[in-house]
Amino acid sequence: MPVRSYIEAVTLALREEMQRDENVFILGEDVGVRGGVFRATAGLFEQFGEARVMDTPLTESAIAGVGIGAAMYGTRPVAEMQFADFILPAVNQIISEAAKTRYRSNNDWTVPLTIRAPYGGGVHGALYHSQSIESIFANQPGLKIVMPSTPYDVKGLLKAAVRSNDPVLFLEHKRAYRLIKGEVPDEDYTLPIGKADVKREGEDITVITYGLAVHFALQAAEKLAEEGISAHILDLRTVYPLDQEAIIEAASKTGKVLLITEDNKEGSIIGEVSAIIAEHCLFDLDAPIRRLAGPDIPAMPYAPPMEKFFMINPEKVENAMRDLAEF
Amino acid sequence: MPVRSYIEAVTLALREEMQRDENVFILGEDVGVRGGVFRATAGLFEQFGEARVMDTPLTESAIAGVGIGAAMYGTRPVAEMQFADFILPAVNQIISEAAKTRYRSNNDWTVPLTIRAPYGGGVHGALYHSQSIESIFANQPGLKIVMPSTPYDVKGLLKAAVRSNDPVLFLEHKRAYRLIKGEVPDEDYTLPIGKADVKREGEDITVITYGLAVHFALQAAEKLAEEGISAHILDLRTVYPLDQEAIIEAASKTGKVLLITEDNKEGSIIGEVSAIIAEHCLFDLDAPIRRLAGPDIPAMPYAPPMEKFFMINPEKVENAMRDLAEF
Amino acid sequence: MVMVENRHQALGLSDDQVLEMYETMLLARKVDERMWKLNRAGKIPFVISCQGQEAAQVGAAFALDREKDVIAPYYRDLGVVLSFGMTARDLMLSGFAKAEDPNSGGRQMPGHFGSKKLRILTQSSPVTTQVAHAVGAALASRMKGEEIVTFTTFGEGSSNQGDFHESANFAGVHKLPVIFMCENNQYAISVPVKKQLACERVSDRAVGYGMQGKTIDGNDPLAVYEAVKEARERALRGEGPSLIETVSYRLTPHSSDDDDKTYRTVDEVEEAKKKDGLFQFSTYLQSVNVLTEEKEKAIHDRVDQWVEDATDYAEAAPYAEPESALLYVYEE
Amino acid sequence: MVMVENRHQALGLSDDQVLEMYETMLLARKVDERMWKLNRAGKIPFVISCQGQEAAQVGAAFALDREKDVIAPYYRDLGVVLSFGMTARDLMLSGFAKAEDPNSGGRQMPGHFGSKKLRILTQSSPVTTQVAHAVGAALASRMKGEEIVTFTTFGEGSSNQGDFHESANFAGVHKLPVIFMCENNQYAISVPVKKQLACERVSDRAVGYGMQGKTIDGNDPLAVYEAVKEARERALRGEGPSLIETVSYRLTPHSSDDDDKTYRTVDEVEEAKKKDGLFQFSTYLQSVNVLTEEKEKAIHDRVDQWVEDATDYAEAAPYAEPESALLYVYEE
Ligand SMILES: Cc1ncc(C[n+]2csc(CCOP(=O)(O)OP(=O)(O)O)c2C)c(N)n1
Ligand SMILES: Cc1ncc(C[n+]2csc(CCOP(=O)(O)OP(=O)(O)O)c2C)c(N)n1
Ligand SMILES: [Mg+2]
Ligand SMILES: [Mg+2]
Repeated sequence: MPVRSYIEAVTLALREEMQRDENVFILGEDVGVRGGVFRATAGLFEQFGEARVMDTPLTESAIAGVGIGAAMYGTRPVAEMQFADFILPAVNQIISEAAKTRYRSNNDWTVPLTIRAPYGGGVHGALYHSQSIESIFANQPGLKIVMPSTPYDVKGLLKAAVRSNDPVLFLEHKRAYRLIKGEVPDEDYTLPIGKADVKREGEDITVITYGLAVHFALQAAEKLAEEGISAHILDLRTVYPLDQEAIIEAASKTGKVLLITEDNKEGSIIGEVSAIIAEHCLFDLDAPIRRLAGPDIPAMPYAPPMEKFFMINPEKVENAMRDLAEF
Repeated sequence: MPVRSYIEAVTLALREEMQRDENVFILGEDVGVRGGVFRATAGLFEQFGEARVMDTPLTESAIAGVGIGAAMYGTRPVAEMQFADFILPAVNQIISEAAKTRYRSNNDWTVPLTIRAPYGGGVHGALYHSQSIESIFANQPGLKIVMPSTPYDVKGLLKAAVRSNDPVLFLEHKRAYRLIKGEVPDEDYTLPIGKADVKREGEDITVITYGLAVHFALQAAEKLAEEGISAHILDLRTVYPLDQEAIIEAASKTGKVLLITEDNKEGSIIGEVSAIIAEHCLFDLDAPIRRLAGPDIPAMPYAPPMEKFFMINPEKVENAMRDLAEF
Repeated sequence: MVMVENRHQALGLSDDQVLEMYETMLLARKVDERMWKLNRAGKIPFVISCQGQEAAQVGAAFALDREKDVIAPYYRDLGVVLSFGMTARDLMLSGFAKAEDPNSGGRQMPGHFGSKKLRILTQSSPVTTQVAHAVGAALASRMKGEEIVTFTTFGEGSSNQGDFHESANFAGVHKLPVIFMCENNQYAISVPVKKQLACERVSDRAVGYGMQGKTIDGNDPLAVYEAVKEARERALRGEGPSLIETVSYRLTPHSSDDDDKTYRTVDEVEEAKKKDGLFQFSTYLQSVNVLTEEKEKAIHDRVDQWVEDATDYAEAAPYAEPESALLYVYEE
Repeated sequence: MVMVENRHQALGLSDDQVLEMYETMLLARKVDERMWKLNRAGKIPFVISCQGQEAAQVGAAFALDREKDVIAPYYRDLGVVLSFGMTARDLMLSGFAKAEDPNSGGRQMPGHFGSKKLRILTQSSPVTTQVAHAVGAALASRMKGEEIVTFTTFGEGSSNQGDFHESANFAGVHKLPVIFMCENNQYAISVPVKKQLACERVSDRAVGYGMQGKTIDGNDPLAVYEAVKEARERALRGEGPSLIETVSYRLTPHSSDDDDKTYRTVDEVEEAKKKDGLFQFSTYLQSVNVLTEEKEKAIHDRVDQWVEDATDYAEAAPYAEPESALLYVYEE
């Protein structure tokens, strides 16, 4: 199976879906000739032309809103927000409109719109090019939020998002773009949105996380295995709505749970994960539900020492896992 | 002590702060001659004139953004969002700007801005005049979110918000406006933002909630007292950042915790409350942490039977409390 | 009798067509009036009105292809949606929030129109979001090679929202077949137009989007018809979007929750009523001998009957089941 | 030697003032050039440039009261902030993200200006939010009865954002003392102006806000000076805001992360360089005998020395402590 980077999986999924369905088109800032500032749409303008790979004016609310209108009309737009931090002008269109269209029209109108956005830190992006923004949207029924960790999952989930008849926020970790590589088949496949995935089976502690931190946890698990600690790792993949069953199963399995996010701690989606566990399998627990997250400061500063201080990294994850195992 | 309605407490607090400090002014849609669509600013235009009670164009992002600029310049604007549901076009200004100004300028610039907005359902407001919107903002360090339940708290906390040197989102339950009355002294007083408040001492179960549901819980507690069940009720008052100490103390006290919100369940702020408890006092618990919340549908429909189905009410609260006590 | 120029024939409108326009305007007015009565009688919780804007709404709608074009109207557009096939019954079902309401099954407040069958995009409450949707639908229709236009409306206060600007610019850059119609009724709730906009005419904004802008008397359905028809033809010729402002007056309070006496005088409202497009159109149709006394009576009777039937039907219709509130969050 | 009209005296600018303007433009250019070198050498992670816009920036800033007026600049405005008292050292400290950076203590990327002392409102990355802040500051200053104006800038792509529209309209309605300057450099990253806007000139948008709009050659600091000065006087006379568009060209890639060869030709850039405002201004100053060869050399030497010192100082300066990242979320 070919090995591809995370961002190559994005491009491949988009290309395949555009080939498969002429109703799929891309809109966003610099997605055309430039191929996107991260080059996620590289080559698509050349292959599919300007009408289907459309540079828009610098207006996020219109990108979302025009996408919604086009989706209502029967196309399948894939909108790119240049950085997840810049999705905020589009919040009204996403929450008031995309998320509520099916419901408010009593199932008459639908919005098959995918909104892609690179999120996450560790790239010298400072306060406004590093944020995790999922929790802003993770309380909006009607919307789905997908945050894949591996190139394989990226391809399968992005293709599923494009085919979904409901709006999907597809968040890609920008540091994973070139850092994370993995096997991605050439074949057409989709993965189910809404399902978490066990990335490693283990017996002693359970780690539940998503995005780049999945890799940190997997690395740490390898090391801890040498120390005789066996870690079970659940990758949420879809962070809204959450896969409650998988969460309960994973937590119950070991009774010791560590939740990890790169987001600020208070109000992040792992709070909801914890609440699900505390509601459904509290008596299976042998330790308090631990959380490893960014500090409660407005995203990460630019200066490298402060950025490093903020970011989750393999060492922090390893220490937290060992700590929990030793509880 | 004079008895006042919840909305009278809002108006009183605004009037007193405007008298006290000429840098306080009000801006928003229909806040002037009309005195606000709920009449929260009634009489202020007449008393303080157009320059300090300013009708703005119909533009929420500018209301927040102009408020931020004016606050940076040294005034203390109180911006009104006509309905909390319509704050969404202003999310970028609130999250990217107001919340991050102090931090990004390394403590050089500050935004002493209060944004008031009526939220909540049960008023035939349907999908877009009933929403709880706190969770959208409850992950943004730099911002504070206050949601008072009683007229007394309204006055003290709104005055504290106006005097705060950090931006405060002040959310008023619109059904409480005329429904809830209580003693409100004429004297000048403030209450501390960031502190939860025990609204009832009890021994058997702990209810942690905020806003209108506090009253439902208090009513239910009276009834349950007759059945010999003693309920401890903590009113969060500030939902971001949360008062962790008070939460841990209240949860530990009885070991049986019910969390209540009118918001959709998944991703609401009570998830974070649960996570704090599961992290800090899991072994003090004698029951799973229960949550009573709205269903995960996009706010409440207009038709009365469906609206009623959605809303938290005294009966639902009473049943949930009894259930937990019997666990 | 004074000879009056026959303006509608010059525009290519038959006598039957203008009578249909008149009937539609009257129906909108009477449905609206009934809603107020029902509200004051405590039977429905909320009304938001078309009164004073029917002429612009029906004039515009009749200039569109009502079998093919897509519309994204706003909450006052009773006249537009009735022209596009919504019935009095549909509207009353929405007013009473009953299960059979085709707009939302009783989930949304009245005035939140939507029907896939009738090509009416579903609406929300936050103003001006629909303007972007209209642009999106226009983009998609052009991609699919369809010969249609998309038509959207909004108030003058709403023309200040960022979404208007971004959407109009988007449509201008891509020369999309979309018509933006601003129904300027002089107020945004209590705020008069001079506190909303500093420009003289909302249509002054068109040049900033490289599109044509026009300000039209919103009490004159034929003038609005002409402007929208021309805009539609330009759009189909690939000449891009247009911005049309129709100027009239909001004859009712903002909604059933409003008390307009707190911010405007009764005199001002009475003055505006003299220019009411509905009566002006009736006068015109009489003056060109299209509307006779008998015809006027027949139309009124018919419309009254529809309103009566619609009210009875809707009042008696069932609500959706409470638990049905759980349906249709996602595809099922 | 050809006689050239002395334009700056006609505008009331002394020889010393225009020399100071030239020196400031040159300093902006040279700080910027050094930042690119440092970036290419791997010493700083990011640069975003003023190159090609210094003339407009410095021309505008010198037309303001640099002791009293408030500014809300955008990320390219090295020329503006240097005119307002920011030093090369301050900027280098920001480039190296060091603790002493007065803009943010190393918390923000370079180009995110801010200083309370210098009346520079703190900036973020999402474009156009500062335009609303400028309007708010203008409102507050008028409330306090202060005789100042607020000045804000943004790119032509950013003039499409909703916040531009809402803020300009707000200022127009309330006739606030604020100047909006759009630095049209022909591109928003890779997207050329004709795919961003359908209007001919960004200043065409002014009429929609009831304000004066002007398009000025952004390579001519004196023309920009004149326009901003006039706008300032009008603002102080209570005649409201103005929209000034300065047209020039972005001479560098969008930022150090960009590769502009993917979307524009080297020829196009070379052609634009011929009109570079910095060299044009130097030529003008020579032609009116204000800038002699010795003076030019002295200025260059001085500027080079500043850049050198600034770089050395900033490179050697310490970072903030890692844990200091926890400070200043709320008042402490
Ligand atoms: C984003 C948003 N803000 C506020 C409101 C509340 N609101 C409803 S209608 C209205 C006034 C609209 O005025 P205009 O656009 O002139 O339309 P009109 O009602 O006069 O037809 C306001 C402020 C809303 N619906 N949406
Ligand atoms: C809201 C938002 N969306 C996207 C971006 C990413 N971005 C940074 S600069 C830029 C282009 C700006 O173009 P223009 O306004 O013309 O200014 P210029 O850079 O050309 O001076 C973009 C898209 C951003 N910073 N903010
Ligand atoms: Mg209006
Ligand atoms: Mg530009």
